[in-house]
Amino acid sequence: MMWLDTLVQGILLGGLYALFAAGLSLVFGIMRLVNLAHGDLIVFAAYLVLIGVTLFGLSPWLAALLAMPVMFAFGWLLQTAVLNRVLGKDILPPLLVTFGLSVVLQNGLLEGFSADSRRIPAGSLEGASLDLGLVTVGVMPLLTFASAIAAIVALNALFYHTALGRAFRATSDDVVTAGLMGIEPKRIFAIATGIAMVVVTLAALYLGMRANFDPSIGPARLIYAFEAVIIGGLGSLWGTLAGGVIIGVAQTFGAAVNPEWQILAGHIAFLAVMLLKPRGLFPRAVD
Amino acid sequence: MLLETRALTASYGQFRALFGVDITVAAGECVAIIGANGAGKSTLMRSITGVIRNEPGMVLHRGEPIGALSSAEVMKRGIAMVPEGRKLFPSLTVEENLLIGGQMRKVPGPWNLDAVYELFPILRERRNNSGTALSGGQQQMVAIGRALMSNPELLLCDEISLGLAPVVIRDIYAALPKVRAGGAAIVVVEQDIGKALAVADRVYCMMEGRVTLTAKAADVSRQQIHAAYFGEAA
Amino acid sequence: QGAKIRLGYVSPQTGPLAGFAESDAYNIKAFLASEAGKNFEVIVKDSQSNPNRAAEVAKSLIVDDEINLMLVGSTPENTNPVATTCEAEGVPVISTMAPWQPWFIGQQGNPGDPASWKPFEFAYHYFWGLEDIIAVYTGMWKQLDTNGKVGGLFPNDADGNAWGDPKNGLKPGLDAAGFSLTDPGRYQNLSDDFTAQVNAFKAANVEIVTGVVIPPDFTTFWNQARQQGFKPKAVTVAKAILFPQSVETLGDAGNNLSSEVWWSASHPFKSTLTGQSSAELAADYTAKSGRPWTQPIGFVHSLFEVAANVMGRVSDPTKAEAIAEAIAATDMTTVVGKVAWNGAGVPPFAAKNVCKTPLVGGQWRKKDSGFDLVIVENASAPEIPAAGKMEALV
Amino acid sequence: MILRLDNVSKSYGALKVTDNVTVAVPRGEALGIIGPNGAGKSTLFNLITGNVLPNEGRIEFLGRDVTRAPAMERVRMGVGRSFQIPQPFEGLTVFENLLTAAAFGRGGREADMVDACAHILDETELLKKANVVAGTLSLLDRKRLELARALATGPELLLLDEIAGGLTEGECKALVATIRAIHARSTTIIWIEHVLHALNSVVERLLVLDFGRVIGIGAPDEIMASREVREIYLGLEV
Amino acid sequence: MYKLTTRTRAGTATAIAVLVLILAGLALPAVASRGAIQDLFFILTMLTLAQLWNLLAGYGGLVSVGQQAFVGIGAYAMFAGVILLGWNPVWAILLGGLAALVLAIPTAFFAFRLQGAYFAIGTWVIAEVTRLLIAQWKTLGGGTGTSLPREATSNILGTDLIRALFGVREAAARDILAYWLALLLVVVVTGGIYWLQRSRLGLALAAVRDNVEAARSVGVDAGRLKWAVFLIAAVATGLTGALIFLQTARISPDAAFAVTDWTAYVIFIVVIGGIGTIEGPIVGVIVFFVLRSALADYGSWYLMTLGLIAIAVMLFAPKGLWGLISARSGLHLFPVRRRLAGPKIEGGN
Ligand SMILES: Nc1ncnc2c1ncn2[C@@H]1O[C@H](COP(=O)(O)OP(=O)(O)OP(=O)(O)O)[C@@H](O)[C@H]1O
Ligand SMILES: Nc1ncnc2c1ncn2[C@@H]1O[C@H](COP(=O)(O)OP(=O)(O)OP(=O)(O)O)[C@@H](O)[C@H]1O
Ligand SMILES: CC(C)C[C@H](N)C(=O)O
Ligand SMILES: [Mg+2]
Ligand SMILES: [Mg+2]
Repeated sequence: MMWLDTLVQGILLGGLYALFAAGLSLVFGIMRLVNLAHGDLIVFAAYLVLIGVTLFGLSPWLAALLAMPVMFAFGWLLQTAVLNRVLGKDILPPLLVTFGLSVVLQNGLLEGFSADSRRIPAGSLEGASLDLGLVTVGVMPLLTFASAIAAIVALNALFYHTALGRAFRATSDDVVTAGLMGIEPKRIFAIATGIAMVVVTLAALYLGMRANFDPSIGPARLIYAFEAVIIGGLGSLWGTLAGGVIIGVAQTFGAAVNPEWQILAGHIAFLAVMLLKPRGLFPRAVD
Repeated sequence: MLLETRALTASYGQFRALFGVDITVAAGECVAIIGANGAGKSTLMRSITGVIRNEPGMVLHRGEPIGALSSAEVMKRGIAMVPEGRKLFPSLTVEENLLIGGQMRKVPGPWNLDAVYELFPILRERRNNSGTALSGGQQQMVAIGRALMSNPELLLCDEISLGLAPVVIRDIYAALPKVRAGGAAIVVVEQDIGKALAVADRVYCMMEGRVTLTAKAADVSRQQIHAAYFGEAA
Repeated sequence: QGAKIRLGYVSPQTGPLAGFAESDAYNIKAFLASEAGKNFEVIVKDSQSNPNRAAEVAKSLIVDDEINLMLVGSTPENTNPVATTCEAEGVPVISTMAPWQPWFIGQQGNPGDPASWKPFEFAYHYFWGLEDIIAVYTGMWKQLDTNGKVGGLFPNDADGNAWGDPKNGLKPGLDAAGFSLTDPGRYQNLSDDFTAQVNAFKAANVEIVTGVVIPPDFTTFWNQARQQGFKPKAVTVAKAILFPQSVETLGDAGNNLSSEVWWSASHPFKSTLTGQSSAELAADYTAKSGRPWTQPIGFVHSLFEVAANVMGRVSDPTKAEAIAEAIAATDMTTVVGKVAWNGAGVPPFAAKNVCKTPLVGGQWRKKDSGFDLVIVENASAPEIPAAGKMEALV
Repeated sequence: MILRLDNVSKSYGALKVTDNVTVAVPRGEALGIIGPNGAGKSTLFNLITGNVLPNEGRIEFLGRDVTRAPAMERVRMGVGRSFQIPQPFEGLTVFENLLTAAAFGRGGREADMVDACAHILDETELLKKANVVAGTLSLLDRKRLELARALATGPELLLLDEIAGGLTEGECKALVATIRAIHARSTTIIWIEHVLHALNSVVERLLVLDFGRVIGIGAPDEIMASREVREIYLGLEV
Repeated sequence: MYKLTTRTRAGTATAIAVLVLILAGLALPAVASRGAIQDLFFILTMLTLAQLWNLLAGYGGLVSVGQQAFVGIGAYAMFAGVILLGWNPVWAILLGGLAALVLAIPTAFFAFRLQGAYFAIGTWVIAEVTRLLIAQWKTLGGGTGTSLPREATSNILGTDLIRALFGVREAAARDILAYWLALLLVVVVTGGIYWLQRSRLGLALAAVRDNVEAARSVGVDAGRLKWAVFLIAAVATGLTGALIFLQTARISPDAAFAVTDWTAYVIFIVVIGGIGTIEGPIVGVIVFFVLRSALADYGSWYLMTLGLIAIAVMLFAPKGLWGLISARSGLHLFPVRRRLAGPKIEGGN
């Protein structure tokens, strides 16, 4: 009974991590970009949504919907103006650039919004729950999980059933040959980052409704997101969900033993998967 | 002239691989480029298709400088390549590999999915396989079909017989006349001189980054080729 | 007189603790403009909420700026590295805004071995201690009808370890007052899931939740508790609901959450620098900054009061030993209450370095816009008026 | 026998690149390998050097089973190789390329290797360019460097992969002379080459590969005379 | 007949300058203010960390984001030596190096299974795990952290001598000692890396960097080389961590295992200066220190400037500032080229 509850809550927590990780998975999978600013971009998007809610009095959902095209444009610009120019075989330049971006975003937000804890108000939804007999689950975590699945289904449809998705996969396989097919890899990367920013906005909405955020909170979950992506295997979005769930469940079970073990257990699950399968659970034919 | 290179040079880092190469390809023509390993044939193909970027005037397409364009822009002008080593996209199925060849340049022409399947019927059977799960020869067929999907004016084929069984090579070479019949000019890069001469109108021989022989395929003697290949008469 | 007296002040102006520092500029300006402030120069350094950085800037204040006296506040993450540095450097430091246990014990080499604890020569601290928290919290809970079962949320940080310590933390005091504590164990800050704690509390039939929790974690916990059907009668936690902004982020769910109160606009004390009452100080701050008053304002203000007082009495302001002596001899009433290192209410091992200010309990009440902090428990500091009674959550 | 391969096979996915190859090379022999493009010649070298591990079979060097031994161990035992596509250490000078090979392939202090390296450079006509960064070399010099670096490891068995391709006749003659000299010092040589006249002027036996299979091995004259070889290998009718 | 030389004029000049600098550095406490000594301590320790990270990433191709693990474990081992074993802090620093070695072995075993970005993230996770485990070590304060007891800090080996020598207060003597140790460490580490590059191993590292396949084929054991580099860097990073926290005298898991302080800033220093050279980290640390001193009082603006500079340098000078300088001037202060001298050899370069 208690173990079942722990399991269910862990799976739902995994949904949150998967949502954090989905955008990362996209850019990591397509262009091998280790984006250290991903967490800060989520926080940035959360402030954008918050502005919509507090300044214009929109509902969080509508505010997020409106923030999405803004974030898409931001991602496009970021990729075109900065990231495209440092991508290459060497992982260091993008690592340093995104670290720089992370620092700039954090401190820019601090200047703009102060260190106050903020929250996207979700009204009665915050405490609402659903009694499923054996376990009681919160509506909000359930929505988060459902959104993670929806995001992954949508991204998969895009990836596997559209010409754009074909171009994504081809570019990810081989940039040079993709160029020979008339694909401008840099344009593809810009679109991919734009789409990743749309997913980031969705993650930001749930991050902001679930708990407080402030400008410094971004990096804390970044490592879980990376773990989820790597556990899942490069480029596999369902793998990313699986990765998120593995970390989430490991955390709740670890905590059930002793809260000291909560975060440790998540990391140890990651290390264990890496020891057994160094390329993740669902690796691609080629990396 | 459909395609022309003028004093084309290319380098990998500090290493220079081409030293002023001039070649021409007329519309509808079939040209062979032969030469030993490392002569610079593939480098020439990469320079033409914008994989290696050069000064604009080094490559001309219908008289316009395209040497500095990206490979995507070159491709959209109707120059498609079958790269050395086939380079199929492993994440894509056979059919997706074909589709991606045509999705960025949609012009009317003889080639479409059905036409390619007709040219290489085996591909229709394997359409939902991953491209890399095929035999070498079938992969080569996919690579050629993929390039054809954009209905190019010029098809560059880099060592399409490499590592294939003679029967398969026969099948693949049998496809080239059909491609020409569709109106495209062809450049074949080959080490197998016999194969090359059999399909080409003209032949260039390269050695160490330079063109050492230019001739009509019908006229050229083995002596000449040997000299161009190895530097001196045998 | 010649040269001015140099005060060093290390403060987390950026980073997650920046809320503590929001009134720095306001208070320092007021101090320097006051009569007593004329002889002083204040050099402020930003610790960026980073303990490494705090130690570094403390060192640079001592070595490069050659300050006479160090002032520091804002949680053990900030006070401890600065105090340790000052002690090692032989520079006097006045510190506040950290319960004295994590401050004193946390700076000992082996916190687990009381026999090894040593007093400090140059480090002096005024605030309250866990025994005061216990008195205030139990006072509040006794106003309600509960089963006396308390659940604790203690993170693995300086505050959490001190509060959760089975020997020196809340537990013995709660036991003595007739409450029993369920402590599921230390968790890491910024955990995303509190199911384990909720389950443990439910299993133990807990009706009261307490702890020292950072704001995002409290929101996560409180949402999950409600989602999973855990409905305590009282939630009395430190840190998480210190600032009105943090309470506002909880929306309706913030109503009637309770916490200790170390300073408020209704504290009946006056500033020795400006003569303002607490209410006037709070109102002036709000007028000048456009932001609501917060508890740290009074304490930041009081740091400069104490500094002015000490340096006014010292025989030789350039001698560290003389300043330390003057600090030890302090006896004054600041805007946060009486400050005198006379050992009152402090166990012998810390009596030299620790002085306690009054502590009461308050409850956040939702009004039309925002929340009011209403004092509901003042048994241990009756001079601070109570404005209401503790109300149960359910 | 210095080298012995027993039923060695290697596949890349469905493609069998080396198909049940069995061959023994006596100490001091010079063996030539020919075969069409993609026949698996370079792969055979990779199997002998340990850059690629076989799926099946057994490889023996100097009487020791080295089937699974890592590449660097085999180098130290005396297997030296050149790469078909020259792979110099581009950031190092020609001399440093050799020094690295000498210091690690033979094992020893750098200072003791200087004369040996200089001698090899002289023999391979690279001495003039000793202090030139390898990344800037021409193709010809890269091929020379391949040979020189392989020699610097102090090999008992020297594997040469198409080092004459693209050389002029004069250069080719010089190269043949160099290889003969090396062979004369009783170094065993296996040489993959398309330039048959050069190859045949050095080797004692010729091995023909097609589709990963050995389709003939024997004296060069016999092999060159066999119809099968002429058809398969010399696709260009002679 | 033939000779190998690595000497160049710039190299000889550098060697002399370095020697003079070291001697001056040793004597400096006699004249310099405490502030200067402390600034130099900061510069020297950051430089040591930067050289070590450069050894890993620049020479060994191992982009680790987890070096804070070794800083932290080294520092904690030093504290354990002092507090639990009663060692003198100077000896306890050595314990820091040992602890780092012990941690590095399983870390390498695990992380070497991973490539590229996976390796980077893997090392980061290991550092986090180490931090979380140390945070459970209650005897050393758990998540709270702990301080060095005053009897330990006031009894550090050699401080009495320094007090007598320079006539300074105890705290200043401690600074001087720490500074000397930092100077020793940076000289040994930088000198060691330079020596490594001029030894056989240096050739091997360069060869592996250029072409792993070819390196193996001439007998270079790329795997062993990675191990060697990783372990050396770990031990020295552990020693540096211990020294840094001896100077701070206070430790907590968050401070000791801070990814920003001990890895991100270090990467910043190396990459801004120029990776893969000895000069790069030196240039980088100077830039970093100047920025910090000039801007640190501007809080978030300082950090934003730092971030923007990181982005700008990567966009416009991807080889770092030293790369820019040496490309223009052809200058190499620490020459490693082995040149063959003798008949028939062209000048070349
Ligand atoms: N990416 C590269 N980097 C460095 N050098 C290269 C690169 N690609 C090719 N080269 C070198 O450039 C020269 C010409 O190579 P290229 O591939 O053009 O020759 P090729 O005639 O196509 O030979 P092959 O018959 O082997 O395909 C060779 O010496 C080769 O080693
Ligand atoms: N790593 C690999 N993965 C997949 N296929 C490979 C690999 N290496 C080689 N091959 C394939 O194995 C076959 C034999 O290659 P190999 O290089 O041994 O031929 P070769 O006889 O040396 O040819 P060449 O004369 O062109 O040098 C080719 O079809 C090649 O494409
Ligand atoms: C850390 C302290 C300054 C905070 C205090 N414990 C509180 O109640 O908020
Ligand atoms: Mg080629
Ligand atoms: Mg080959």
